[in-house]
Amino acid sequence: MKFGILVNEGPFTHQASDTAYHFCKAAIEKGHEVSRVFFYFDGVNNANKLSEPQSDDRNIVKLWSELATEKGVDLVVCVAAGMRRGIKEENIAEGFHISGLGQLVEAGMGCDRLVMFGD
Amino acid sequence: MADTELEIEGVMKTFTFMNRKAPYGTIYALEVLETVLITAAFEQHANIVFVDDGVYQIKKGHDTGAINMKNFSPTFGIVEMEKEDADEDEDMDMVWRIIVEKESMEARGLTKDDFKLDVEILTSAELADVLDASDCIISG
Amino acid sequence: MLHTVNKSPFDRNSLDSCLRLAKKGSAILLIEDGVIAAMSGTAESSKLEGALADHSVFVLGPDLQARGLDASKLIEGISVVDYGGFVDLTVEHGTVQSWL
Amino acid sequence: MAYEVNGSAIEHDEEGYITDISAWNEDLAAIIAKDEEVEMTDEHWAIVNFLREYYDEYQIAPAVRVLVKAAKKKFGPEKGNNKYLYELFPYGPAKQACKIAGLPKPTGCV
Repeated sequence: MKFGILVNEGPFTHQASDTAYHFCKAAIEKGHEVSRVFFYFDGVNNANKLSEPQSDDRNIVKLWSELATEKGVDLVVCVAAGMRRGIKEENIAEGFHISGLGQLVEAGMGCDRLVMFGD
Repeated sequence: MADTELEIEGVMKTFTFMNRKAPYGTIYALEVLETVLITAAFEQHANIVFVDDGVYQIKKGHDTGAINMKNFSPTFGIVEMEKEDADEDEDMDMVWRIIVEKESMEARGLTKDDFKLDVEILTSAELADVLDASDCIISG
Repeated sequence: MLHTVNKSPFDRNSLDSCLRLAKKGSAILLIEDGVIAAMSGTAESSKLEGALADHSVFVLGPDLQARGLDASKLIEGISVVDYGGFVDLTVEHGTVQSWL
Repeated sequence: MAYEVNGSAIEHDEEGYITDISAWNEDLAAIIAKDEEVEMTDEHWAIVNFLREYYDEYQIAPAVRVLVKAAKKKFGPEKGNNKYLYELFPYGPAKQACKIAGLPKPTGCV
């Protein structure tokens, strides 16, 4: 089954992004395809490569990046939501790319399930 | 990295937008509205639903001058226009519904006349059927 | 259809709205702070106890454990799932509504 | 950064969008168009004026897909299509036409 995932909160303030990440990993382990993770609202902050959490806690930005580079998951950051919050090409982490909100609608159209995580 | 290509040619789905938050206190109302407008461009079915404090998003008389935030109340006019287009254009197989949940409205002492859009008022039982018949639900 | 609730019933009205708008026969999964609603013997327990007649109710185990909530004190009839179980629920039940 | 219009300066951002949208006038539009190497014809003005009316009513600059759809409704299918709009505004109908119309930069979504 193809999954589209919508992440609406940034890392650290809210658990949404962690839950979304664990969901994606579990789906892939079960043999499903996570076709796209779309980062919207404060969720765009998940792509901030300048994020430096302390070393004894999880690094969510890095975990997402690894999901893209190791499992080929398409990580899309909304351009409009990103611009508002200062997330741009120059500070997004490896594996993320910036695109339009249409990519979210396309994920809804092209996937069997759209699952959203937020606050 | 380029966008992954998803198969969307000829796909017609029903998107439901569940607006549950009051405007201005958080950005959810505005950014969900932006998604609604893009969905129109893809000519998908859509239910734009207002429940809980979301009903205040379409209340008449927003005036944001003194809080110095953008008043996006007029932008909801596009939603109404898209719905009218969908209703009128026989070539377009697109159905849009603008729905307020009766229970949420009444709990807040509001009536249909308080809204700037011409909305359908559905009971929670009726709205439950609308949700159940949706393919994708985006809440804010 | 699957409904997820991620807010404590002591904090917000998400569970109330979910129960009002979830069709009979749909499944409910409690995640994040939503797991608090699954505990028996609280001032909010009756909400889900009443809902179990119409819905299958699940709770995300990792979120219970993280909060020190004892799975043996769950409201009777609620099942514990892990992230894999969460994925299975979305596959089985179709459209997902997240009550935030 | 500013445009010089009839002796007064109208400020713009790095990309050329004016910062005070109420400062717009047709002379300014002509100057921005010149910078963009767009030769304004009646067809260009029709789109620019349409964008301004749209913004007046809805307080938002349309994304390109929305513009195409709205233009199709207003001007008919021979003008309401991507190809026609890109011929008029080669650097993107929404972005370039909004700049000339003195509107905020569209969010770039689709």
